[in-house]
Amino acid sequence: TTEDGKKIITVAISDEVNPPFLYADDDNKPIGYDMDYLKEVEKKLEDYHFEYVWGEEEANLVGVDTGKYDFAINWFFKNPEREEKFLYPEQEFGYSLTSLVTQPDRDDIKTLEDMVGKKLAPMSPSGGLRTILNSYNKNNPDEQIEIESIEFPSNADNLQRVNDGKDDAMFINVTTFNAVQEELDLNLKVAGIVSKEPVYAVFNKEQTELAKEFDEVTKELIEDGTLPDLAEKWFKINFFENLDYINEENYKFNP
Amino acid sequence: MILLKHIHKKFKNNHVLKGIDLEVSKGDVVTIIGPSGSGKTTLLRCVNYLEKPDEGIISINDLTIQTKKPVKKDILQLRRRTAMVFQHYNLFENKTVLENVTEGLIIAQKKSKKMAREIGVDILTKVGLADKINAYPQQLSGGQKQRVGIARALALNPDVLLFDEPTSALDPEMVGEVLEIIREIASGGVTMMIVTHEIDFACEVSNRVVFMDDGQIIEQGPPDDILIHPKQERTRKFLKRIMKEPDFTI
Amino acid sequence: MILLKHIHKKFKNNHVLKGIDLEVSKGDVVTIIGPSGSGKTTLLRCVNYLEKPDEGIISINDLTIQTKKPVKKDILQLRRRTAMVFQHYNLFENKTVLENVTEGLIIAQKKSKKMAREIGVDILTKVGLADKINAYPQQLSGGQKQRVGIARALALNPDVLLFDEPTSALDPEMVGEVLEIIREIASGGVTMMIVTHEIDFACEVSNRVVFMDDGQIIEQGPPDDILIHPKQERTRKFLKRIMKEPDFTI
Amino acid sequence: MSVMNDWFSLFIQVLDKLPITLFMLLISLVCSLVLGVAIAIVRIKRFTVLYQIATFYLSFCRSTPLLVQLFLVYFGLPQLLLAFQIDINSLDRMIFVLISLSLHNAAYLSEVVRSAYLAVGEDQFEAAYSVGMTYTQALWRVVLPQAFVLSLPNLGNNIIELLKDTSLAFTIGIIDIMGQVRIILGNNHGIGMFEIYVVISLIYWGTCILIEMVISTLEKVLKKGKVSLSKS
Amino acid sequence: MPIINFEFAIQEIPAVLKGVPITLAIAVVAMVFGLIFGLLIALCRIYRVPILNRLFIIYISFIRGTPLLVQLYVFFYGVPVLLDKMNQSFGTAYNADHISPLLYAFIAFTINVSAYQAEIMRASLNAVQIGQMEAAHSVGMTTFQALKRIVLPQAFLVALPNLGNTFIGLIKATSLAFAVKVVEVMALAKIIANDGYHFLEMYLVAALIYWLICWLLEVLFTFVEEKMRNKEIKQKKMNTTISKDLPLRV
Ligand SMILES: Nc1ncnc2c1ncn2[C@@H]1O[C@H](COP(=O)(O)OP(=O)(O)OP(=O)(O)O)[C@@H](O)[C@H]1O
Ligand SMILES: Nc1ncnc2c1ncn2[C@@H]1O[C@H](COP(=O)(O)OP(=O)(O)OP(=O)(O)O)[C@@H](O)[C@H]1O
Ligand SMILES: [Mg+2]
Ligand SMILES: [Mg+2]
Repeated sequence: TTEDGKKIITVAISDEVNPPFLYADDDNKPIGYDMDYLKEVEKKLEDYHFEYVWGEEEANLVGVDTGKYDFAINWFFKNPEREEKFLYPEQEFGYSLTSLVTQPDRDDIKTLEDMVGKKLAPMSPSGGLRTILNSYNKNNPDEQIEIESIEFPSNADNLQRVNDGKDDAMFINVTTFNAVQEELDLNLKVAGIVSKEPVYAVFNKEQTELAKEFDEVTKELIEDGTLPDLAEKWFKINFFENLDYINEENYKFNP
Repeated sequence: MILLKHIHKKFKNNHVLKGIDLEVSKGDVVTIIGPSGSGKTTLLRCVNYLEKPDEGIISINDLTIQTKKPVKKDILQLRRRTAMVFQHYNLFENKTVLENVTEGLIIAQKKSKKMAREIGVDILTKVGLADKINAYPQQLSGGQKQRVGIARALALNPDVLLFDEPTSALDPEMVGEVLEIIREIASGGVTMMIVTHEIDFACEVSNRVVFMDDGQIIEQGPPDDILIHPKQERTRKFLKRIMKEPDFTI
Repeated sequence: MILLKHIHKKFKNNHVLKGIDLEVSKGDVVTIIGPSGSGKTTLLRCVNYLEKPDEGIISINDLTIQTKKPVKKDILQLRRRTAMVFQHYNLFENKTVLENVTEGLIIAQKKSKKMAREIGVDILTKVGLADKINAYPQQLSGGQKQRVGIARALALNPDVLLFDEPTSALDPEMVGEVLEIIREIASGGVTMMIVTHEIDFACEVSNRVVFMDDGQIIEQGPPDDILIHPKQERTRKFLKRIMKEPDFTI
Repeated sequence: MSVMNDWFSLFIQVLDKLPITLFMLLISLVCSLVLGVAIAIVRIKRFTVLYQIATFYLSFCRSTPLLVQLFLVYFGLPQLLLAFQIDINSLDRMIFVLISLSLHNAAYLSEVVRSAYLAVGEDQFEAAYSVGMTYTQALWRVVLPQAFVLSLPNLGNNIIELLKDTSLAFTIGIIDIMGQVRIILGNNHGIGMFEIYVVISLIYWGTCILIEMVISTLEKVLKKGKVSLSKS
Repeated sequence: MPIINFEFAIQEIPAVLKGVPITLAIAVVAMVFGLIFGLLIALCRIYRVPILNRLFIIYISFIRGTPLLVQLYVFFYGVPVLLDKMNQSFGTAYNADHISPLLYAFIAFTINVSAYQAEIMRASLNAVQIGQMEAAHSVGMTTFQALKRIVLPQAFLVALPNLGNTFIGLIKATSLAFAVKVVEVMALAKIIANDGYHFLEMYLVAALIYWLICWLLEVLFTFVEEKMRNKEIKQKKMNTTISKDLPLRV
């Protein structure tokens, strides 16, 4: 506990950063949508004080598992297997928009099914995107998408491969794609949004109390417009709206 | 002073010492002669426990070591009371000539560095190595190495000195000088066991000669008895080449 | 047969050989005597180029090496025509006694394994090591090691044999036997250079004695001349202890 | 922004963390050297029970990934000690890293030391005993100094590997030079990977050159009359 | 308390074991070719071969100094660029995408390991007494023959524990090859772990598999070392026999 009697909560934040969700400023301080969200939560949960620890994503998860950390934040997706191991709050605090990116003149790729028999840029063995593909493969045993694994994939490099025609498509988060595209200005487009994946912080199994409080606070923050505002601030889009709205009205994937 | 009782030593199934009994009184200089491989070196090494005998008792003055149940502290004591010149010199390769001599004085005998240095320089001058004190062993000739080995042992000023062929690499001139030094030390009451092949040297230096063959002591006695009028056939055969005028009067 | 011209050798600023000129004809046995550190070992090592002389010419028969510009192939040839017994034996530690002897025969002389083995066993039996042929050097006594060294050199049957104190670790009996072997080989026309401290041995084995001091040859000649009636003051002083009845008739 | 400027600021940013890396390197090197020598001796002298423990330790620490050992020390050890009512969760993370690095490296070093110790040869011990030294005195005064010289090239290998192993500290959030690189990479979505890897390589290489200079100076100074194989 | 899902861990072991052949392939290839190359480098350095010595000092420094990951990347990303350039200028049509990532791994690991092996071999060659080389020369061996027959076998014994270190380090380092798409033990473990965040379990499984491989290696290395050391009987009294109890029999 701190001097003023608050309970200290250790938060693991992942080095596999992904702006604008979570990244580092020039002093290696974590910033981004996740951090703003946590600050809002901390404000509301007056009994707690958050302490942040950088770490590798796998290590963070092991740390949460063993109780070294109370919870970890990054864009963690939910699935039944993970729920066995960790405590997930009910309420997501944001969304990841996953998409397939191709060369602009390809119109044969829109959904994951279209990727069967085509070449996907290599992917990290861990992370939410990989999980979506794995579960797709599990549900479609006859129509497998071939996935090549690589450690520390470089988004920039992978997009370049698609641009050069070495791979057919890359499975990537839309926000990430936009950020890279801003820098590289490749000849690519978002061919289709695959899903709007809710993202969560993951808690140690024993932190039921904390997780419940998170749920309440997060709901409040969405209802009072704080989180939608933050989303606008970091993503220039309120991803709490539904997918169609995002797709058609607002979000310019292919500027 | 030195008492060896029933010393046995085997290397695997090679029985090298077959029950050695030997008594050396204080101030005695005993030379051990015998054919190559008869166990002379092994015996000497047993005396300061560099070789662990399989059986027997070693005692020096009041210190007794039962080789069946040796006490660590006793072994250290034994080694501090003895000093050895090795057949292969065994100099400290990473130390200069002077350091080779002073090392034992400083570390084991806790003498001051200054004093050790004085002793060292003194003794090295005696064996004619004054100009080599800063050389390393690898830069020395065979005879020079051997003299460093001798100086190292002498500097320790122990109760018992063990020499394993201390003159094998020395020229006649040097042998004379070493002989001189040994005589001087012996007169100071230091006990010595010397393994040698130089019968002349043995004759001149010692007051007792032990002849060994095949891990056993064949005969022993004053130099004249053993070297000039040996009783045993084996001894006589061994000395044949030396005894220029063969002595057939049995 | 062997011709050394103006050999110089320095270790840093230690001038060890100061212009050695020496001629040895085929079948000669030359012994080199001299005080410790006078450069005997260094000279011998220069002859087969283990030590690179700073200056001078070495030639054996028709093979001449200018030490200023040595040819690699010539050096190998030189070494194949010579064999050496080292002062410190330098046995191959990873080879058995027999392998120590046969190694050079098989590898350098390309003899068949069987033949090498025969030669090896034969020569080892001669030096009394028949029962040790499968031992490793670390398991041998000093004299046994030295005999392996001798056997290794002899087995090669070279034009020139270089012995560096080949009897230093041998007992009188063994010395006699080695002497016998050397005589036998010499009679076969092999040239030999022997460094030794045993004046008796030098006297018996050689037909020429070279006395060295301080990197120079002081005098040389037949053993009787040098060892019994030396001309130079330095030689006389060196031999004083040996010459039991000092010979004042200059 | 000019290109030069870019490189320069990258360099400064990463170099800024070099002291942390060097700190971890030095501390864990000293600790593992002490432990490594101890293990080597226990194994050479075959002290019965200790020998078994040392051999097991050696096998485990050498054969499993450092990452796993770090997890055990950082996540596992506190849990274990908690069972005995000892709470070390509040200890600085750096301490856990240092412990893991030392334990891991000591296993490797013990083999380096062992091979050099055995290469020195028994006659040096005998000489030391004959002048009245105890085993420990012989070890410190005569054998280990020679073993140290013999092992220097291997020690160089080991220190350099250790230097790179320190990057694992970032796994649990200590930002060393490699950690800084990972953060920069992440912030840029992997853009500029080439430049960043050039920078980190240069910094590692520079550090290694320093280490190599120290090692080769030591080799020259400590050779002390040892004649090299190449002489004849 | 962490709930380690043992059931899951055990169930996934076979899947992870599928990576073992790749792990072994990389390690063995790198070890063997790295050793050969490393030995050549060590010899160039010891004999101070004019230009090569300099070159290899830089080579060793560079290879050891830069992260292995970077070296992998250099080949992985560099070779295709190079091929592209080549195709453009020579009109050839090599396709970099057809090169198996495993090949990049083989090359990068071999090069990386060779730098370390070079230092290991240099250290162990330095530990061999120079007398061994001299003796080999004296029986007429060329330097190459002497190295092969006499010096290297002795150096190899000194090198063994360090080679063991390298091999075991290498086994684990193969996990880096995942950075160039080579899927071995650790990569499989990570892939499997991701779906249910079973990192703790899968890391332990990977650790156990590595341990098993390395344990077999340790047994092998200990056995070889034991064999060789027995042969040399170097440390007769030091109790250095290691494999009396093989590692891990606790
Ligand atoms: N490697 C070396 N480095 C420096 N000096 C050396 C080296 N080898 C020999 N010396 C010096 O050269 C001189 C001659 O040595 P050498 O071994 O030739 O003597 P020697 O006549 O054989 O003596 P001994 O009878 O004692 O064997 C000695 O003073 C010795 O110190
Ligand atoms: N470490 C060892 N292992 C096996 N056998 C050994 C060992 N050391 C010595 N021996 C054997 O023991 C016997 C006696 O050796 P020792 O060295 O005592 O002989 P020595 O009388 O000193 O002979 P020398 O006059 O030749 O030095 C020899 O036959 C030798 O082969
Ligand atoms: Mg002996
Ligand atoms: Mg000599």
